[in-house]
Amino acid sequence: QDEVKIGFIVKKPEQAWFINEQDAATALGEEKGFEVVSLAGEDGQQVLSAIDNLNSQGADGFVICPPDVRLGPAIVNRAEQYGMKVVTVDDQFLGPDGEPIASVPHLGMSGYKIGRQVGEAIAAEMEARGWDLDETAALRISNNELPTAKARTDGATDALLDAGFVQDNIFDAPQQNTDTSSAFAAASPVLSKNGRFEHWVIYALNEESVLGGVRASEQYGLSADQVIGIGINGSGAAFAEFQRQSPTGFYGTVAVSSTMHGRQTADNLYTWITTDEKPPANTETTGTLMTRDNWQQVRADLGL
Amino acid sequence: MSQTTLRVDGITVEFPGVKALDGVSFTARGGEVHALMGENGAGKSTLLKVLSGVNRVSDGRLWIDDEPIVFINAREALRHGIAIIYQELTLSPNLSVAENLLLGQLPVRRGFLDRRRLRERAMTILEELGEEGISPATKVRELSIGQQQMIEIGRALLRDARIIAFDEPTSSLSVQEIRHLKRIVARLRDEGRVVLYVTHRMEEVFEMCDAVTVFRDGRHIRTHDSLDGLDHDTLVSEMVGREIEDVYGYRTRDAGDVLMRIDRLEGRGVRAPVSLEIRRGEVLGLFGLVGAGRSELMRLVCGAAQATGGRVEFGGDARRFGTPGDAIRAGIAMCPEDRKSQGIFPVASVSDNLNISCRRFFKRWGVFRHAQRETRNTQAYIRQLRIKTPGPRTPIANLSGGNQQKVILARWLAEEIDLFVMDEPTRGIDVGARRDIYSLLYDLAEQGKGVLVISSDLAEVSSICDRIGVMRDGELIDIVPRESATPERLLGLALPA
Amino acid sequence: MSSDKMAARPAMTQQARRGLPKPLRTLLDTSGLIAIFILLFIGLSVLVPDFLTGRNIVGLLLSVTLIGTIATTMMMVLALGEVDLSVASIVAFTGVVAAVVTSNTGSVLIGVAVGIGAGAAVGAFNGFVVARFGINSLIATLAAMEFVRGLAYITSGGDAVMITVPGFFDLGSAAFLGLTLPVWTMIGCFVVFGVVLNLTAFGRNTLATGGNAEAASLAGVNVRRLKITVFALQGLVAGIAGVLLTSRMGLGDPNTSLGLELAVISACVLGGVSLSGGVASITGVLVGVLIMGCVQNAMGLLNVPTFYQYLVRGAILLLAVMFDRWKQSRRAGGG
Amino acid sequence: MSSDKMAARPAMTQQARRGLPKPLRTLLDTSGLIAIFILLFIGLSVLVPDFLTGRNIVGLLLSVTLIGTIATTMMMVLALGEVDLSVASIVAFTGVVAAVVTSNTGSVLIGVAVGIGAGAAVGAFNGFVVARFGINSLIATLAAMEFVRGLAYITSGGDAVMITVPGFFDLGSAAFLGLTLPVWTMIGCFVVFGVVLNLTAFGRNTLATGGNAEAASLAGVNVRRLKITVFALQGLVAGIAGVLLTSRMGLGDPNTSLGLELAVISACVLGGVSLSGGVASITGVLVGVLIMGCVQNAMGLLNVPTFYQYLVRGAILLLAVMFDRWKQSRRAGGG
Ligand SMILES: Nc1ncnc2c1ncn2[C@@H]1O[C@H](COP(=O)(O)OP(=O)(O)OP(=O)(O)O)[C@@H](O)[C@H]1O
Ligand SMILES: Nc1ncnc2c1ncn2[C@@H]1O[C@H](COP(=O)(O)OP(=O)(O)OP(=O)(O)O)[C@@H](O)[C@H]1O
Ligand SMILES: [Mg+2]
Ligand SMILES: [Mg+2]
Repeated sequence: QDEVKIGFIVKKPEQAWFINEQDAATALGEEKGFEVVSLAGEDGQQVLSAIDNLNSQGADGFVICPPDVRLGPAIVNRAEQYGMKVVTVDDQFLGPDGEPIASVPHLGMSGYKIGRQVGEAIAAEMEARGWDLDETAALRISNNELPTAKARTDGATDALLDAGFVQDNIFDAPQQNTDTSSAFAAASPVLSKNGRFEHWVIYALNEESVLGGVRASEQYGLSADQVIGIGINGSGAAFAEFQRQSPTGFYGTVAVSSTMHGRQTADNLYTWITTDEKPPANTETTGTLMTRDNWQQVRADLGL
Repeated sequence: MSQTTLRVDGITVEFPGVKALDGVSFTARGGEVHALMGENGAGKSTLLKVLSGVNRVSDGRLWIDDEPIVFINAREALRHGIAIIYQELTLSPNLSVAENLLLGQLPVRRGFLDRRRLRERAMTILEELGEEGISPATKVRELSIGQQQMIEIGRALLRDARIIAFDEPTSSLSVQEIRHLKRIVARLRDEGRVVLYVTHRMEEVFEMCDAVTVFRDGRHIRTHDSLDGLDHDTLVSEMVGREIEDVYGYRTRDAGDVLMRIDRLEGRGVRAPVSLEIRRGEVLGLFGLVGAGRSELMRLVCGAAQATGGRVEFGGDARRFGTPGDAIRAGIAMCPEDRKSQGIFPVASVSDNLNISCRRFFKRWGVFRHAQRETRNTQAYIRQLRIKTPGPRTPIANLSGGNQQKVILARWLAEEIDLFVMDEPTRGIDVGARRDIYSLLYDLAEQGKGVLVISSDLAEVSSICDRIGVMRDGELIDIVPRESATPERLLGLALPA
Repeated sequence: MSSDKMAARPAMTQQARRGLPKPLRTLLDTSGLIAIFILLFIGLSVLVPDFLTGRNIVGLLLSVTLIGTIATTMMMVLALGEVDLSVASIVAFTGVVAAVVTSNTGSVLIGVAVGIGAGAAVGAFNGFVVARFGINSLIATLAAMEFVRGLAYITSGGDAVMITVPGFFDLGSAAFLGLTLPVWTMIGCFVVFGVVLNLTAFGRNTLATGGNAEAASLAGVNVRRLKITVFALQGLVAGIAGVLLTSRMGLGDPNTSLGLELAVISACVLGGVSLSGGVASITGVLVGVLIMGCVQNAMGLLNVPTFYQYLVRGAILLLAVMFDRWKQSRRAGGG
Repeated sequence: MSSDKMAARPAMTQQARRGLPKPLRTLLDTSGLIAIFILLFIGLSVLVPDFLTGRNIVGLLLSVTLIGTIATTMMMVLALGEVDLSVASIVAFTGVVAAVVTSNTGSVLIGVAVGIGAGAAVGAFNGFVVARFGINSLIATLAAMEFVRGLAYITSGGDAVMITVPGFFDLGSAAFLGLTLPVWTMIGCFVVFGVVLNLTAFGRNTLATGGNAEAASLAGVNVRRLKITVFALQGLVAGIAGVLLTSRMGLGDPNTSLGLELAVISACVLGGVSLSGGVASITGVLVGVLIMGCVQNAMGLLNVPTFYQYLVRGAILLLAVMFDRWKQSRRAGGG
């Protein structure tokens, strides 16, 4: 076989995160001389079609961020059938027993752990600002339909509780989508109902949702120093916020290098295909807290 | 108003598979009512639609006052002062009467709708139409078809057109409204406008019209510039190309035992309880003015509406039908009056339209429909009723109005049932075909079935029925036997006391 | 048809109605939907703590601005007998365009104008395709929905676009009498399109065309121009909504408002607008929007678990329409 | 109407057509859409490497099974003049139910039966609401879409449900003549509903009701029962599709198939099914499904960037419908 061809299948092809991953992989491919086919797999059906499609093109393997981690067995099955190698990125496959499938190399950050990082960052900032925990409430913009979202918000909640946050002061705002306006709509009633709190912390599965919550808090007259919102990702939404003239309630975000994820997994897979050297079973990455003060630096470091 | 002349010059209109008009030429002058006559599908409506820019011509042109024109759309035609009252209703059901009357020329003041003027103009025209009873604010869908037809006419009058054409306006009107219409037509003529008038009713031609043009198969047969010396039979034979002596051709029969007995039936639209009997072998007529409640009564009988009191005995047993389907399976079928909204499936083929109900008799293995038998059935009726269609698979919407009516009628004639309820069956049907239909009805009666005909055509009910029930204002006033059913007597009973 | 069937028992319903107090009876008789809304509103005010507070009501209004604003023109489109699925994409696209143009030119005015103009252009194109080629509007706007969403992604590069000009944010937060510009815009749209629908020839022609396009055309209404105008208005208003959303949120997000079109259409249909055209009422639409907003807001206040929110939304929608139907047939029967 | 307008220039089009080779001319004349598909297919086979390979075609077929299977009954629903937005939720719900029941009882048969039964029940309920209360099907099924999606989340606890019984997977992968059960099911549905639509009274009555419901009722069609049956069939088939999807994926995912309803409806409309009812063709739907599947597949093979895929999908949809319209009017004109 002359040229190596790999697929890069992601669950949300429109999101900046995944675009970065695919772009980074493609760039690496150009450097190293292999071809990367970027595909979308927004649900199980599409993933299997994407794999069929790759097979038609004669690909040797693929990197995947599955729309559902439990699709693992079906995907592995299909890949084996075609003799393709699989590595996962961001979300790790679960087997029928509910345990990660160890035979598939994985690289990613655990949603729960990154959530904890958010919670810890919030706790640190609360302490720095010297807030009274009894007068502080948490706005948890949740999306329980999405397991990753749940893992992230659960992580943040646990970290906050560990830091002594009052359980009863945590309020759920379930959003219907993962964008700003649905978070705004979800946050409004919670804020209006709990006017008695002096301070608010806001967290969610991504930056857009936290931003929605922050916008809602502004609507209810909360000023920037009364709110700590911390997102996850390190995308345009955060940069936009950091560039505003005066600080807002959007304090920071835990940035993760999507570029690194894309490059690294593609490289791992390529090495596996060409040298038959299997990548490590599980590589965990972590995020970096990005705030108004250091965002440009962090952005450059992570190659976002 | 100065007198306008309309010259139709070599107009040809083609549709897939049909030449609807083939080089038609004639002249209609202002100050005369010019009748257009011809069999169903002869091309009368097509000609009017050429006038209004709906149908495009493949050859020929129109001359109005020696100015050559061919219209490209309805707006253009309206601007040139042409107003048409179409054969099928063209109203917007959820708008008010006033808005429908002035649609296309709603009065505007400073950018806003001028409601006062809208109302005033509507009231004026309603008065002129003799429909003072209708409030301008009523939604059109709440009106009976006859009333809707009058609104349609009113809209055309409001255009103040040089040329005004009526396409079978009287087919859904009753005596009273026809009287108003005649007055209106006479006035238009006296004002010097060109009035074109399409009808299948001979008596109207002789009573109202000054000239007549006859079409057959899309070709111009003859224009009589004056009706002097023209007799009924000549006109008919020019139209249908054969001799027809007595259109009604009444045949006597003996009535059998009672088929259906209606006992003190009450419901919406029927104000006083109605009792009525119909026997096997009998042709029973129901006459009345528009809105007299004849259709409503029959809807109660046939399961299309639910009665609030009384009972129906059919074939000896008390029956109550939840849906028309139940009634049909029990042996009663009703052919509805409003072919556009209750009759046809516009996008379906002639064959599907015809076989919708009777196909349950020709099934294969109990499940599949029997396509050959359906086609055979369709072809049989196409021949028998002289339905003018390119074939059984043509969409029914492509047929002329009268031919659509024949298909709907055939749907019920093909049924194997005991009681036929026909609501205005010959609406829009030409003389020749009418004769065929009447003779079919007699055939059915002779086979021992019951036939109930609702009709607003006075000549028709008094000539073909054995007995005639007269309804007025939701009440059955009287049942008159054929011998004493003179038009005057029937009309006297039907008109408000 | 079903009204015929209900028509049979006027006596009974008239009796049943006597039991109710007079004002309630009148209300029930004049408009089913408004009655549902008022009862719902009273019910929520009594049962849900914090529902009837000034700031909650302001929040509620703000949360329905997007749906509410667009519902006014969707009403026109539906009245015309057409439908527009591309509104959500237009919102995303115009927001992104406004953000990009503002950032590049540094002028809020140009950014806003170009954004709104882009919306109107998409709308006019939809109208043109529907009117000129006689293409079913569902499929035409479905195509536009895909295409325009793609444009939004391409314009933004897939990532939310940041806005650097501070003046842009003021648009979304400028307040007057305690209500912000987006809320006033929504109110303005309801007034304008209420007037357009009921008090202008344009509005009546729209209804006539929806009721019977052939009839309208034969009566001399310029159906083609009418359709293009209505779709262009829809695009314009969606564009305004998109730009305001961007300024409220502070970023142009190409992923925003997925599924908005169905929410808008269902608010309209809930408000008694007929999908087959020819029937529309601005109060109906207002009430439809408010019912949906109140239910969503109350569920938030009551902390209803997400999964059960689906059940509640579905059930409310169904019950409201069923009650309205029942009212209508009762009125038809009783009258 | 627009066909009337085109009717005026038969001579011109007849001339234009003479330029084309005979077989192509005939093809264009008999069916615009099939012609589009064949041209598209040939084009893709020539231009896209790996397109016309056995394994790609099998993959393509597999990728359209979900849309294709459900499109057959959606065609019936649309023919009836109604619409069903709840199919995607039914797919998710029945999949979850089948997974839960199979896991709990250990019996694949029971799981599958309960899953499919649940689908049919939802469908029948939709039909009942639409037929009995005369509620607009768009709003009724929109409510069902929310409600049933909620049920799917509640049944599964929000997380995908794993299946522990290995026999369940065989359903989705059992192969015959190189095609798996889901593909055969789709083929079966096309055959069955093609026959139902064209060769049974039931099918013709469905079309008639869609064309004019009142006339159909007066002609003795039991419209209410018909509607309930058609909706129940839709639910049943969506249930089958959902269960097969679950078995292929190995898990019942409550989040699956979001937006499927619009894809199915647009495949039908692309295939010439009228949204206003009364017009439907099974070959049209087949071709509609295949066009959408081929375009998507080719874009994957060509590695078209995601954002541009939106543009291509939108453009293809619009062009196909426009071409079809143009064909129709030309045919009407050409005689
Ligand atoms: N849109 C159309 N498409 C195809 N054929 C048509 C169309 N309209 C009319 N025709 C055909 O043109 C011919 C003339 O029809 P037209 O409606 O002018 O008849 P008519 O004289 O008005 O008959 P009737 O007395 O029944 O109303 C008929 O054969 C009809 O089938
Ligand atoms: N859809 C409707 N809504 C309100 N009133 C109606 C409706 N249909 C009929 N009516 C009224 O019911 C009464 C009976 O009408 P019906 O159509 O039965 O009369 P008819 O004797 O059959 O007259 P026609 O000659 O019009 O057929 C009339 O007063 C009519 O105005
Ligand atoms: Mg005619
Ligand atoms: Mg009648």
